Amino acid sequence: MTQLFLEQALNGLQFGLMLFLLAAGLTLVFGIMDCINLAHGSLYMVGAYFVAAAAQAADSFWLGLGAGVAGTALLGLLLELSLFRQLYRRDHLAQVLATFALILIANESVRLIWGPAPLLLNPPESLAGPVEIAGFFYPAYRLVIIACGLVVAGLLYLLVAKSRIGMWVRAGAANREMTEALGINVRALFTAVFVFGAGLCALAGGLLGPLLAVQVGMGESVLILAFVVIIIGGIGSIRGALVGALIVGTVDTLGRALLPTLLRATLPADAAATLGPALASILIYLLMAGILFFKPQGLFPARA
Amino acid sequence: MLPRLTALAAALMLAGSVHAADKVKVGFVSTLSGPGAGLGVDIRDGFNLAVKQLNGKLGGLPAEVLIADDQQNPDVAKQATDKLLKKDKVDFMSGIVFSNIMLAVGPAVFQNQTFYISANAGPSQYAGEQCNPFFFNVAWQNDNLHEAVGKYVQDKGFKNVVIVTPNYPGGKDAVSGFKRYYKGKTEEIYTKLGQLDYAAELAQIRAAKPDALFFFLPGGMGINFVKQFVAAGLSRDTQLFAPGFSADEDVIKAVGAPMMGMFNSSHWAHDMDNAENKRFVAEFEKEYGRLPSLYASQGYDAALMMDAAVRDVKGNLADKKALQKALEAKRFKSVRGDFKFNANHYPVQNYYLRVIGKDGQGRVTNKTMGTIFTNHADAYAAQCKMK
Amino acid sequence: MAFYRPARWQQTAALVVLAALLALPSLLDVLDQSYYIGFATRVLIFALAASSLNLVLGFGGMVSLGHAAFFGVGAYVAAICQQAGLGEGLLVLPLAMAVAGLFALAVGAVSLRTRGVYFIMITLAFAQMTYYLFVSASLWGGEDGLPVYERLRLGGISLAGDAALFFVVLGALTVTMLLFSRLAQARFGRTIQAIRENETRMEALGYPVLRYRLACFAIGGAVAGLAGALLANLSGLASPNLLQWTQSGTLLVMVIIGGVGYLWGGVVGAVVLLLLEEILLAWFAHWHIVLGLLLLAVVLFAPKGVAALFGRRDD
Amino acid sequence: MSALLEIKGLEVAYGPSQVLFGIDLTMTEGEAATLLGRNGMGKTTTLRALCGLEPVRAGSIRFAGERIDGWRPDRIGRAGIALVPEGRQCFPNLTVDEHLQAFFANRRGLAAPWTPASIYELFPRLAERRRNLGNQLSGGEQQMLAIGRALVTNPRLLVLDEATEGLAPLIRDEIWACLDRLRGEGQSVLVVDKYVERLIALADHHTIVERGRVVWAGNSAALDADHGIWHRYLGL
Amino acid sequence: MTDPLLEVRGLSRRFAAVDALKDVNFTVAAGEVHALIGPNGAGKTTFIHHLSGALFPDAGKIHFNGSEITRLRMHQRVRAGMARSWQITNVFLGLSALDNVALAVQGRPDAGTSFRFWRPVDREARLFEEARTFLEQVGLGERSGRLAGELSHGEQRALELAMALATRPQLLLLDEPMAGTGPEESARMVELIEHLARHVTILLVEHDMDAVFRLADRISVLVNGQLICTGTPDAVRNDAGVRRAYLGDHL
Repeated sequence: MTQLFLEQALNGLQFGLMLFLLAAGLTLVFGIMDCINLAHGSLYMVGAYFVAAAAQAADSFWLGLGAGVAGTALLGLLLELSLFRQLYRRDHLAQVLATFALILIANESVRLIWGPAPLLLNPPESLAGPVEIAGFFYPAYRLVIIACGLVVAGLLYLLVAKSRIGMWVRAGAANREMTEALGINVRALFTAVFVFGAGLCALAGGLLGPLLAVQVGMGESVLILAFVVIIIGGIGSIRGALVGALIVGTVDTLGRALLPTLLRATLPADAAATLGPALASILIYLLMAGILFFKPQGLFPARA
Repeated sequence: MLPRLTALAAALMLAGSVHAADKVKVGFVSTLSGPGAGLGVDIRDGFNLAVKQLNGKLGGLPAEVLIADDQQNPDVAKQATDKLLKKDKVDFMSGIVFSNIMLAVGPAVFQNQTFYISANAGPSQYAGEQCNPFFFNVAWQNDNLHEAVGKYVQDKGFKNVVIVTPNYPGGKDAVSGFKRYYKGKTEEIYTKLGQLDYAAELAQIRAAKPDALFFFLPGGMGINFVKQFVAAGLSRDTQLFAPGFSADEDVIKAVGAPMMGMFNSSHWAHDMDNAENKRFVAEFEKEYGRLPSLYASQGYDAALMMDAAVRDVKGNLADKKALQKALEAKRFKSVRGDFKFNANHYPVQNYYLRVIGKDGQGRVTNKTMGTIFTNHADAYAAQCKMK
Repeated sequence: MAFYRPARWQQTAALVVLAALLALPSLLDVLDQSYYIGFATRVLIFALAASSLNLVLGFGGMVSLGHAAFFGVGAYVAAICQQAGLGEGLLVLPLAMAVAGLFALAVGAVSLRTRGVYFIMITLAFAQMTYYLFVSASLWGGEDGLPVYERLRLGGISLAGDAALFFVVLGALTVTMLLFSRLAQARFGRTIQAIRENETRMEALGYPVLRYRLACFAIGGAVAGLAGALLANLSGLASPNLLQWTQSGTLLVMVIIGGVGYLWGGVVGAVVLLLLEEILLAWFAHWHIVLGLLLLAVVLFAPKGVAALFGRRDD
Repeated sequence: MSALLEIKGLEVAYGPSQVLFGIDLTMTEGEAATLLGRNGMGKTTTLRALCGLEPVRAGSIRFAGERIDGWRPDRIGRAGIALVPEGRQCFPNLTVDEHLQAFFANRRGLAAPWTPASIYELFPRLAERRRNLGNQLSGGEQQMLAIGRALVTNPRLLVLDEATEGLAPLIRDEIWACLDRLRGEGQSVLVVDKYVERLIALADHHTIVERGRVVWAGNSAALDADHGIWHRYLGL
Repeated sequence: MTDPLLEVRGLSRRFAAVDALKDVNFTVAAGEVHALIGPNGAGKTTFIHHLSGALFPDAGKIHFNGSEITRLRMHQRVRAGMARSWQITNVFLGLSALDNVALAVQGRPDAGTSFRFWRPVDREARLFEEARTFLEQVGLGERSGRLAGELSHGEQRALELAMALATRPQLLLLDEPMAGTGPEESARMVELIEHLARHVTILLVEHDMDAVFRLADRISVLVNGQLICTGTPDAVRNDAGVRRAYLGDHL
């Protein structure tokens, strides 16, 4: 049982960290620019495709990852300059519509370029197998993801919490006008944040690609999760995004693993088998509704 | 309004019984995008290959195959089907991969008195109480491959089996099919349909320590599951079993070596020794540059079946009764060898055990090991009262 | 933004369109294009659903990204009733509306305590929960959905024919639009429009704001439920896909394209979007790219939607 | 000697309603000037327009020889105008220390620039609270932080909007003392405040606005001499 | 002396680390014009928000007209007879002046429920007749058809007053009604408030000292969230503490 628990904790951590990569960019764009970006998930998808395509071309996963992240960041730059700058000033409804349109365009373009079938992306040969830790086997590649996630989260923490750029970003999130009046080019800063967020999306997409599947529509389900994360954490807060991501990752993983067992112990087998997965899949939404009920601004509100 | 329509239909029928049609229209709705796309694409390619070999004709009439993507979404499939039936007025329908989509589309097709030749989806409903003269399945009934695995796992004396399947009706059918022949201890794990990350489930499996694992995860789900299963080191202690379509060439191509040693059941294999099959496999490889999957073989058979029936009725497609008789007669040579249709229009056929290993050229592929069932019928035929 | 007041020419135009629609099925029959009766019915059903969202979003100012939940629940109520042998539309349709409306009431009671983005997200969360509940409910077909084998009867008359269903849907839409038009001019409509403009001000005039918003949200939910029930009858299936968030997004897109807060915004949006789909899809399999570009154009160049091109809300 | 700041005919409008109808104001380097008037007369709007936070409808603003109206606020900030805004507007999610570190810049290469350390010397109370977040300070401390935050950008012109508003008398005195000291060090300051007597002592030049127009301008002596002006325009 | 119309006891509220209100005790007698003054940031608007129900206190109680209203929501307080105006003009700019006031009339309990779905409001003549009388009271009778957004600033302020009056309040909370008005408009507003004061009790928050001393029967002074003095205008003018803390170093 403890081993099951430990393994699930690792799984939850891995899932949570990847969610964090996605949520970090989203929460900043949302918090600072007050812009709902439904197309954030599309950047994740496009990023994964770029990584997969580049990895195939270069015949190296790591080269592909680097190239894919860079390519997606570039795409993010173009998007920010051409479209998002116009959207920041508009109301949420216009943002929802425009970014919904981007989802349609992204999905269909990917289908046009790479075809409707999922793309294959394999992890580096050396990481394909399991490694033994604490008496049980765990997939080596998942450990790598965890490590990458921790490193990026750590760097991001340093960047946001300790660097001057991070301070500007936080200041910009809290009060854009005042930050500008103090000589900070918030517009350029926003562009940088957006591009950075796009890069993180691609990183998550590329890292998860070998584990999941690189396919059209992969962005939408993950987008909703990322939104849940930042709502729980408080919009605009990186710390909130990290905590929210880990909560969602852990609750979802543990819920999926333990709820059926728990229900089997208390309910008839048939009911447990149906109810278990149902409850497990709505658990995080229940969590979010609950948190919003008691803390309508999320756990770490960025604006006082 | 209604009487007028019926009158119109009657008039059309009358007209049809006098003149042979000048071409055959086939509505082909299948899953061509998304995680299940590989399946639909194979069926389509198999079907098209047959039509091509027949010089673009079915039963001697020029064939027009109208293809639509259902996106694995019943609503989309329903709309596409309505359009094919009412606007394009097709003579046959085929192509659907997933049973839930078949069930959504079926009533409209049957109501329109159009013959549906299923190249994959074989829901139990249409095998049993809701069997329909206009529905033929040239592949199987959904439970069959699961039954075959269950039989083999039972015979080999495995005692503790974990079953992994999505939490949807097809998954539940798989469990009951498997358990119809396997009587030992089971633990069932249900996943979301379309789920791609199995970390939580694999941890549960590790904790359960089964000696065998049977999974039914269609399309991309199975690919991910096998990869992650092996990456988690679980293949060392647990023998993997799956129905043939979770271990077919499309999956092997995606997963590769980790699949070696996996047992599965099938009614067809690319190494089956008959002339039709050899030709089919060779031509398919030549045309598409890959080994055909069993879906491709089913699509191929579906086209052959239409061809034979149209030829049988001499192109008089309006005589539904005659056409039904012709279809039931099954006057074509299937690539899987001989089989016949049961009263419910589902096949009675053999099921084989296959194992994945390397072939003579070093490719990872399926090898047929033996026969599990001979002339096996489905469990629902008795409930079918075909009108 | 001013209060809604109907423009005379719009009423005339609506009557002309209504008359044309009444003749449509016979016309299509004559042209041997009866497939398009079903298509037209579908358009009208989505017009109904989008209009119900427009009431909530355009008149009530509540940006809900969970409207598909009520749409889907309506579809399921109809399918469940019809599978249980209850096929009388005079019972089933009001029941679908009641269940969807009550469900909206419950969702609204929790969601309306939040504001802005948080409201958008919590409505989305409720819709997702509903989606997953139906996906897991094997009793109601789970992932496969629940088929409707036999269409409703209305006062004993079967709607099995496409034209019959078309007329029923047309009737439902007509009655709804008439009701919405009156409602928007009546006290209730003015109240919710004023709340949309300035919630605090209304509270300070003694209006129990939450109650009006909730009522508006529930009415929108009920009408969406009606649309869902009709759609289940048209397509013969109540499937969980109807509840997915992208469905909410599509409805939202329809309303925004049509014009948020313009009485005919939902109808215009549904017609434009579905016609575009039908036309573009025939030309170009990847029509979503074109659609996406069109939507972007609407956002950037016609921010008030298509209906806005035909007249101001305050005419 | 050319002017440091030259505002000519400044007009600003919020949508259809115009707020400023032609404000003129000139300052030289090292000077202290004030903008006076009752609430709602356009003082804050003038300062905001100066900092690029409101679009200028007509007129011009020149600063250090360059025309800056139409510039974005950050460019104006880097050109050397620092705002201590009405209501302090400290960042709730930055610590005191971060407020000072983040915006420290010595763009003119001063030999003895304001640094976070020198701000802590100026306001020892801030040093005690350097780990506290902006919203965890009292009103007076927030005011000191807002001034410190503006000073570390080492501006050529420091602009203060109601810097003593709502503060306890003792704290207020501390702020006045600080302004006196800045003035003594040759810092140019433009102040909006209510305490005319203190402003007469602090500044050289005063401009009174009434309903968006300049109605009086003159030096401290002239303002001190005519209490009728106080009553008429300042409601005192 | 009769019971006060409004009684506030021990009201306290903290925002983050700042005490916005500290143990405020305060009464308004029926029929009086009571002015609340104090420097910007002293907590006057926060105090008004607590009275009107936009904010709720950490501690303390508010009684109105004999019953406790501390936890009542804003609309309930309006229905109990308390109306307010805002520091920043708060009317429906897209509606005509008449529609603005008609909305206020419609919201009153005695005007009937607003859960009416069929009859167009434009046909409810009674609402508009009554609304017109309130517009006339504030001198906007001639401007009733104009969009509120087209009215001058002073007219908008008057319109806001008409809306507050249309709720038929016993107590009117006026938050800086003179803010941003020019001298002529201010004078008109003072006259208007004098006129209203004959019918309704008024709590006035204002910076314009001329207006305050002219209108108020009693004045309370709020500094740093604390009420330091309440009394007649003369008493307040001569209070040393008030002079030091508020009226400034220059008087």
